[in-house]
Amino acid sequence: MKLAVFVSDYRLNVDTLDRLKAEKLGIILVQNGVYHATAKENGAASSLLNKSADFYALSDDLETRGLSAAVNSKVKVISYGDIVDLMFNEYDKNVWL
Amino acid sequence: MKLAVFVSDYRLNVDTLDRLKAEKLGIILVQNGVYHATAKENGAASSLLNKSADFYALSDDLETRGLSAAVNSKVKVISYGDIVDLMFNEYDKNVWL
Amino acid sequence: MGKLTIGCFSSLVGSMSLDFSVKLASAAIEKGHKVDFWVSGNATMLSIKGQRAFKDYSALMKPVQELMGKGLSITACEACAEARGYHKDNTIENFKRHSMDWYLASAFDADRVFHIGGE
Amino acid sequence: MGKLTIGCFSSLVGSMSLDFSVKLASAAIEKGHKVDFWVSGNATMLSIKGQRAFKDYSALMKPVQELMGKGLSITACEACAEARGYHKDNTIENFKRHSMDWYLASAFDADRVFHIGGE
Amino acid sequence: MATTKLGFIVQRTPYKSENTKLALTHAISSQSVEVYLNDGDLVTADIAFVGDGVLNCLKNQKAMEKYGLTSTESHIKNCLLLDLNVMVCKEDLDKFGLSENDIVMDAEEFGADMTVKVVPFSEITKMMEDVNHLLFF
Amino acid sequence: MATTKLGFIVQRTPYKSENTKLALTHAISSQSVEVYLNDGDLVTADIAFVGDGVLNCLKNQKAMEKYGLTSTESHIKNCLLLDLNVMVCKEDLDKFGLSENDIVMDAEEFGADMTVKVVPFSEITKMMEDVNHLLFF
Repeated sequence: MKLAVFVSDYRLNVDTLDRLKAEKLGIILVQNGVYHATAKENGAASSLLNKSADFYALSDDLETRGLSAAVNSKVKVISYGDIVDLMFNEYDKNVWL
Repeated sequence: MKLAVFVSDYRLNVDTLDRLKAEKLGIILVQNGVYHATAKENGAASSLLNKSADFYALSDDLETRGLSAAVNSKVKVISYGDIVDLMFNEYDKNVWL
Repeated sequence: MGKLTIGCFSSLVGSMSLDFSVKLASAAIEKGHKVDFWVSGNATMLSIKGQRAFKDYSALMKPVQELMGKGLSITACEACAEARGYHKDNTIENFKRHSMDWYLASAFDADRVFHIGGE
Repeated sequence: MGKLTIGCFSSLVGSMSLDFSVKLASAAIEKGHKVDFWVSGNATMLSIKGQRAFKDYSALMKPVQELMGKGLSITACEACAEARGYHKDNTIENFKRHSMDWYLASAFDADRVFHIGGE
Repeated sequence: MATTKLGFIVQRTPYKSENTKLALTHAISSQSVEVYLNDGDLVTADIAFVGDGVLNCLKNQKAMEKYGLTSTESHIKNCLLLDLNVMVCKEDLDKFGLSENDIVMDAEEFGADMTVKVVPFSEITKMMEDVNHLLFF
Repeated sequence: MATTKLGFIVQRTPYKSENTKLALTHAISSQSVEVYLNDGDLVTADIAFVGDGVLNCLKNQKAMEKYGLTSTESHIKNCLLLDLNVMVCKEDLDKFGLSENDIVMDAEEFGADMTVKVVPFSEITKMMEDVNHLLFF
């Protein structure tokens, strides 16, 4: 399964992500999920970024929140159009947490 | 300050409660907050119940969720009318987390 | 007897927060308190005429109208309502619409303010 | 080119989830994909006529109507809408209303289903 | 003649939003989807409760008595009545100290043959791999 | 002649729901509340950002450019322009590694005299004790 997981919040109230298994896993940070791409709490990056996955963050949502400057190097900044291409070309299923 | 704090969710996405200071603190569990009164995860009661406070849980919300049987002994089960009386007679400010 | 100002806000419609607020208002009125009820954000949905009662959905129009008959004063945030397509002509009768300062004015002489926010 | 079925659900109206869904639908249509859009729960607010555009609130009626002009098929859950007081006569023109099976039928021949739930 | 399989995953507690209810009512609507399809074409809906979602399955929910609202419990029974495949994650039940005695397991009183399946998470993973599309609630 | 003091506490990130925006627009409406009151009566609104809520205060929010929506940043500037007392919790800024350079501190371009106050949580506790009613967002 090639799975794209959309993370739309900073404080996740579900633990599903830790348990999902996929041959290929993409984590797409959108809405308040984009804080995972930038926030450093007590100096540490979000533990989400330790997962073995490809990481993306939506440019519009970073800019909306004033976060464009500090994106973690593991995370690729993408557009809405890029999300569409990822959905159709790179992954076969999408889930929204 | 005599403060009644309404906890309406099980997975709190704010840490405010740990930092609130009040001479008299009441924690009123409503909606999905009532799981704090009953759930035992890996055998342990909710850490919320370790706070130094008076605990209440709304009867209607326990019953709605099928939880009436297993309420922790620290927690007093109350009605909507009791909430009104607590608000007017026991506490001077209310907050909803 | 005192005055309770309840504000129910933001994104919890279709959730139980409005149900909770309405039941609490009812309990307070039963006990002889005066209740002002302010709905803002998505909670303004409470103000629209013609809500149909289904068992699968919270059906609050009737209980709210009954409480209005018992003296509940209830007001929707006008801008929040207009943004959602709720206009004066599709608002429940006697359901007031005001700008946000109404809520603060109600808080002025309230004995207790109960602001139900959250997400 | 493929078919994308988007479902936007539940309690995130007034949030950015509808904004997100509409922008994503737009990007998919730009790229030549067919898009079916299902709104359920509070997201059915998107279907009501006469939403006023304010800068302080997400104003999605106009972008949705533009996308409908470009071929977007959009449908509201009928029961979810009726429960909220959104009836046929106050629904945006060409905004469809069906029972929930419409969403599943749309998924039948979709290449991708993007279900935006959450809380 | 084709079948499209959908997997409904419920990961949150009931009654905060309409989330869980909409999951179950939409899954149930798979039973009437044929009106839109060609003869022989099907859409199936498997349902799995995971994480805090297993709390949806507790018995004796009084939502109707207290709030005039259909309970999640009765929606689950409807799913069984309509022969939907309903799974509950065993590890999560264990975590909450819950057993089959605490949760809805059947809808015998309505004549349903199907029962709820308490399964390890690995079974739910298999279902997620097997379906065409996933809907997380 | 009386004054009722309200404390607005913002504890969550912006743009998920209308939560933060409604906090600020309601606080701002304290400036027009006199139409409902007797001469000399007042309602005041103090605002404090705590926890994840401090992320509301970041500079350079492009909500208008990207989504056609007033940014939290500009709402905070409006608050300053209307002489509301705006506090941001220092410990929470520190936790996120943020300083006064990263957040909105003034609205000088609109001629506002007020500036944002970065204060320890204990100051916010004092405000909470001092006000008549608390509104948590």
